[in-house]
Amino acid sequence: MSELTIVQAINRALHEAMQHDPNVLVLGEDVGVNGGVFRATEGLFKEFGADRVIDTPLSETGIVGTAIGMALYGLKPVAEIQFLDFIYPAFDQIVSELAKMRYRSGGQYPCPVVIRTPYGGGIRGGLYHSQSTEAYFAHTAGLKVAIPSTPADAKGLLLTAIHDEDPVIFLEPKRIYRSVSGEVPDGDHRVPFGKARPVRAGDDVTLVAYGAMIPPTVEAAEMLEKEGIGAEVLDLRTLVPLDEEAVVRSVEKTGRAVLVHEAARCCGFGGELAAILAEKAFYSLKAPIARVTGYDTPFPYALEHAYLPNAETIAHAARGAVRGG
Amino acid sequence: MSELTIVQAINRALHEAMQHDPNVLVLGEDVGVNGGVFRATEGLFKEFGADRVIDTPLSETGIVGTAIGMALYGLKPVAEIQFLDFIYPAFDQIVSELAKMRYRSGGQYPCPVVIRTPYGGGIRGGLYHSQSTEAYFAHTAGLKVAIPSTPADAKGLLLTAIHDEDPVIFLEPKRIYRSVSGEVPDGDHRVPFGKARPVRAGDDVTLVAYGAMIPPTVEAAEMLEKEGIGAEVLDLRTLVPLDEEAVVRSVEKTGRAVLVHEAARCCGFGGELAAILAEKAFYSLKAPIARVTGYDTPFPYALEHAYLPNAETIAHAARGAVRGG
Amino acid sequence: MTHGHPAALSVAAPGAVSDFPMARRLEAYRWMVLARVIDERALSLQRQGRIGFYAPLAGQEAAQVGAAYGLEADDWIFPAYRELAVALVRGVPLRMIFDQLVGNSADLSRGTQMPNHFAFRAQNFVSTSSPIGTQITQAVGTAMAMQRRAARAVTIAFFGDGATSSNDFHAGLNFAGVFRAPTVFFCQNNQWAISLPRDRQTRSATLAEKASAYGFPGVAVDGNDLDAVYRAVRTARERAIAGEGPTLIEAQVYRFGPHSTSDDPRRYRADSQVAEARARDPVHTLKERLIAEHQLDEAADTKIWEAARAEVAQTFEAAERTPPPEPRTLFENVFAHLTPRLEEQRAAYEHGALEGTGGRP
Amino acid sequence: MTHGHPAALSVAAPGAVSDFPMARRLEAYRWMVLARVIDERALSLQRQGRIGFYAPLAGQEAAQVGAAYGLEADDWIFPAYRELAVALVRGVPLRMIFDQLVGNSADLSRGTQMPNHFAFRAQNFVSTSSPIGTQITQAVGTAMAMQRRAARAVTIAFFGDGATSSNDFHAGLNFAGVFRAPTVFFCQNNQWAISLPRDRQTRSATLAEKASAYGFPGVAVDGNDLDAVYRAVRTARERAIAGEGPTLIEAQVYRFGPHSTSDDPRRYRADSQVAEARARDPVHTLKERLIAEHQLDEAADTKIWEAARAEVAQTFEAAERTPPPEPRTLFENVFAHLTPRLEEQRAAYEHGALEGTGGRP
Ligand SMILES: Cc1ncc(C[n+]2csc(CCOP(=O)(O)OP(=O)(O)O)c2C)c(N)n1
Ligand SMILES: Cc1ncc(C[n+]2csc(CCOP(=O)(O)OP(=O)(O)O)c2C)c(N)n1
Ligand SMILES: [Mg+2]
Ligand SMILES: [Mg+2]
Repeated sequence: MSELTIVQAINRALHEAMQHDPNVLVLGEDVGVNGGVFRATEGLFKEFGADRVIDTPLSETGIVGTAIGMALYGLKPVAEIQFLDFIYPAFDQIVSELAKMRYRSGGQYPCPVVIRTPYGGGIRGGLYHSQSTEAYFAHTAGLKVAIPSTPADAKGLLLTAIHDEDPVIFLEPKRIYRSVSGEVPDGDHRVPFGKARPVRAGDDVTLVAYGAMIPPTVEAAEMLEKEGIGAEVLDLRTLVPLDEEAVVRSVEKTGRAVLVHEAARCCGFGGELAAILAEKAFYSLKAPIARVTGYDTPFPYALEHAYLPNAETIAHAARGAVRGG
Repeated sequence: MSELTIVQAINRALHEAMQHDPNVLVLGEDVGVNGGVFRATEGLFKEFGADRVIDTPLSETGIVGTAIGMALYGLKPVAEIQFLDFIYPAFDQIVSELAKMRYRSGGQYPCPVVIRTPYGGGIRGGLYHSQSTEAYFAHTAGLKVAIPSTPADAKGLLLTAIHDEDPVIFLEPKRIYRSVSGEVPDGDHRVPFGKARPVRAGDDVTLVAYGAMIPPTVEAAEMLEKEGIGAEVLDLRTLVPLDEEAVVRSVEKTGRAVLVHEAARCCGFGGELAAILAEKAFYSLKAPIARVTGYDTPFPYALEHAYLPNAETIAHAARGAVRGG
Repeated sequence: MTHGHPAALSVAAPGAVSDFPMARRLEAYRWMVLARVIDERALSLQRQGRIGFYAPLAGQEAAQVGAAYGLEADDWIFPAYRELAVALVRGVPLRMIFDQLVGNSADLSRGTQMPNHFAFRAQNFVSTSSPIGTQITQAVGTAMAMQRRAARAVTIAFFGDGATSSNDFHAGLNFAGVFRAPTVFFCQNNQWAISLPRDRQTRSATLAEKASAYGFPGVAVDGNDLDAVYRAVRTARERAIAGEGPTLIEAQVYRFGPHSTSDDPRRYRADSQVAEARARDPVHTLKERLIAEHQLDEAADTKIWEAARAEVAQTFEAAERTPPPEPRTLFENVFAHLTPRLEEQRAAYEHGALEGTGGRP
Repeated sequence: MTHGHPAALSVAAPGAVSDFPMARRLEAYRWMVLARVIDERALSLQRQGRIGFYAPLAGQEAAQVGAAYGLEADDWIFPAYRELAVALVRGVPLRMIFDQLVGNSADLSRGTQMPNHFAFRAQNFVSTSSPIGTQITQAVGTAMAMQRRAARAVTIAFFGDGATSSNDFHAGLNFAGVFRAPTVFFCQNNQWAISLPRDRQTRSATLAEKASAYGFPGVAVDGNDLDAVYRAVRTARERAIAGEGPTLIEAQVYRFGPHSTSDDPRRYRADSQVAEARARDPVHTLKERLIAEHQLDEAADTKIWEAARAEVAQTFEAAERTPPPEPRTLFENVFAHLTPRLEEQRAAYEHGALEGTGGRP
């Protein structure tokens, strides 16, 4: 066990994966000599050299396209996209190629690329250093989507991603890269995909969140507890595959659901969760399903505090649900 | 009034808009001399010349990027992307630039580009000539999303799009380009955005659909009628802005909702609709909300009949809802 | 002729690139004839509704066959969607090609893709997709992987004149230049990207010269000349293997037929232009040469064509008789293993299908 | 010095490109000093937490000022995110620049963007975004629109060496070549893309030569030389206006400071390299020249710097005292008019904010 921040845990996972398997390599902008703009790849260049820690030209198209080619040949590329906001030049490679390679070749060409990228707001990054567009990837059949919220999960989910046989979009909550730290198991610690993390138990309402929304959601649950409301908090960990069972089971118990994400509301992952609950937990629902999300606007700069869900807005929605039925 | 197919109605709208306003121009691959691979721009090159009907090099990045530049300067570009499946090289320009231009400049730079593109399955097009990814665009704040299902709406919504002050993604149901025809008003016929089309009235269940899913949905309603089930059918016409009121009002009446789209289920537009209903029509709901959608797989070739919703699968879900409560 | 092995050749002496080996010219001719016959047959099958789509390669046979002969078995091929003749030379059995065109249950890609979108792992013929250019960066990535594994192999990316405008062309050539990736960029400039002529695709005088923007050589060759193509690919391959980096080859050809079965080329080009190009028909050119070299005479040639036609007809019919893929395959190969959600969707489909609802719960 | 007008100059005789006009050299120097002073101040304000971010332009002043002087008022500027000096020369009031850096309620962009992401419609200074290269195709589109409107104007796209690897560089230059768009592609090659040195961005010997892949001229100039830059832009502009199409200009400079306030350049480059580059400091070079020409002496120079520092300090403080944007502006300018959904979200926010929940229902 070591006490690490989230970004340190990611660095540790990369380090250990590269030590363990010579096929693992890292590529991206500024990941080598500079150690990554968030220092997630710090020290890797020195230890593993330019052949396995590749500073690329400024082209996300090139990063993901070449990573796919490497994976097809049997390497295990872990590509870094500097900010999720800059992944779009690679979107064609991701949705048209990476996601469909195994399917379209009838299984002849698996393509297990990992794409790591920091996402989310709260760092005064404005429109282009703040977005949360996990729904684009969750909507794309053939991609797995993982989003850790703790250092232990950051390491454990990343190692699982690196060992996975399929492509994984690994979204890192940059807002809590350094502000959240915790015990991280040493060695080959893996957290399975598709198993939500029960963060907190409660009987009155279920709060579902992931990534950087976990701290304010937990804070909301603590506030609610003082008001006599028992809030269960689930951290999804992976959106694809989804631990549907855990979500449905919890809402069957509490009868109320508040779905939290910082992404824009329309067609966000909250919609998917609401649809699942309105189908599968329908007869248990005691109140309207609430979503606490970013607004349907671009991500603002000066007003990001107003844009982002926070403990108070999450608690407010939970109170509404409890009052609602 | 003229009897036209959907693709003819689109051609007519482009023709009239270009005649009416010299700022309107068309650009894309094969749109000029060839008249478009689906003939949507047939005749325009001859009438308006190479200056206003621009055959571009093979680059969607270039098509949308230059269209944005034209719109900034006051022209009204209508860009064609040959198939929705090929829009991804332009995705960065669409989500990072087009959708955010007005917002990020505080209203200084409106950017009213129209992007027309055929979408959807049922033409034996396999993975890359069949996809329905409207949810990507609906999730992107700053874009309007229109999807006609009749010739009259094709013309009326396209003219509204061309006159709109904001960017519009205009998705054309290629499967019914020629198979659906109908009366289309002559002249400046406009169909407002954000007003669903009530296709059919009914008291027992609400079927919500759009685009190429309208014909099988109507067929399902007819089947249900014979079984004594009154199905109300709503054609959304635009996903953004959404006629939430019409959907909520209908489900308040029927108590049951079946949401239909051919896109993959996870994070599709059906999720958004379900979330809205589970929040705003909650107390009227008598049965679980059902989604009839494409599966969470890439779009197949040989098995597309199995992949696509059809009248029978829609009716089946509606029967389930009626049995359900 | 079917079930051939990958026709890779050993290099006599590294560095010295020889002409196309005389002894294999007739064999190359046979592949070209076979490709031409498949084209003719496929166009007619499509018109009869027996296959859903086809993109003919007529006019590009020498370019494809010449390039394929320039490769070794360990080299990886990243096709566009018109490289059927490359697959033949690599030794892909005709039956497998037809299984794909039909999309039946024997298709290695399990009927997931439109016709012409091949993937043949055993022949290192990588999965084809429709989006233009995407294979180019992938070919570079595989080449970078070969570098790291110290494999004595290269990748070759096939693409058209239109694809030079794609994002992946730019990114791929740039990465290859920077990392000296052992990649051969093989552009079949067939003068058209659907209806857009080459001179409106880009203003550079040749496509080959675009390589200089990325710091490596580009060479334009007559794509109707089997030898010229073979030499160019062979030379590029040797440079790549020697660690000298990539080469861009522009093979200048002409697309005789429509872009695909969905296209009507008379809308955008004059028949006279096509006739002019057909005067340089690569199949005919090679035939004349073989006759001049006494490797072939008219009678033998007729037999070659007849044999090809018979084989094509028989093999296609066998492919056509093969049943379509099972519905459950719809859910397979999305991931290595079915997720619970896909498992549920599969079960729901089967349940619905059993109930006679055409699937879905 | 503030509230200047766009410093556009008329061309003496079309076709004959003159040197940078002597009479305006001192004025140009003042802009360069002002830019340098803003840089210094902004870096320190960011360290104090008074602005959130800053991307300095030190080392690129002559390139930016020289380019801006080469333009006319009707020309449209498509900036990257480092073109503050261009905005100054165009006559954007200092106050507006600082309102943006602060993101206050007076900011023309209404506090929606990070510092340095300017948009000044009145000066035809188009909205800045972070994604690299996207402005390049847009500049070509606007130029195509100017062509169609027969405007005697051009667009200029600013971008860095790193941006030459972007998709939009390729698409933009290709479209401009094909359509002979009146666009000037102005690449400030400051040798670095964050930590990636120029020679690992691409293997071409110069960036300028990439133009030939698109069929038009490229020219490399010393970006520390105001005259050379001015002449290059002026020449390119005249070609464009005359219908001869685009030009790529590579202005060779060096980025003295960090990439941005988030960057620590000592991780990837030696101080000695920076010191070497600083020996060719464009501000200092121009000062020496003005002194040699007797347009300036040390005393006058000191005054210029002092005046600039005073103005910057005062203006920044005024911007800082301006209140932040109103929360309702969050919902405006997504579209021309609020949709029902945004109206509902706005109302919910205000309702929540009133209830003290920090917004949301
Ligand atoms: C990204 C993308 N845009 C558009 C298309 C539609 N399309 C298919 S083939 C083609 C022309 C390709 O031309 P070229 O690269 O010269 O290859 P050729 O067909 O001549 O072999 C186009 C525009 C596509 N497949 N992908
Ligand atoms: C598409 C994209 N990828 C990555 C980034 C992150 N990033 C910001 S600036 C930069 C380097 C830009 O280098 P260059 O074009 O030379 O401009 P300079 O900063 O030197 O002025 C990078 C990689 C980005 N903004 N956009
Ligand atoms: Mg071509
Ligand atoms: Mg730079």
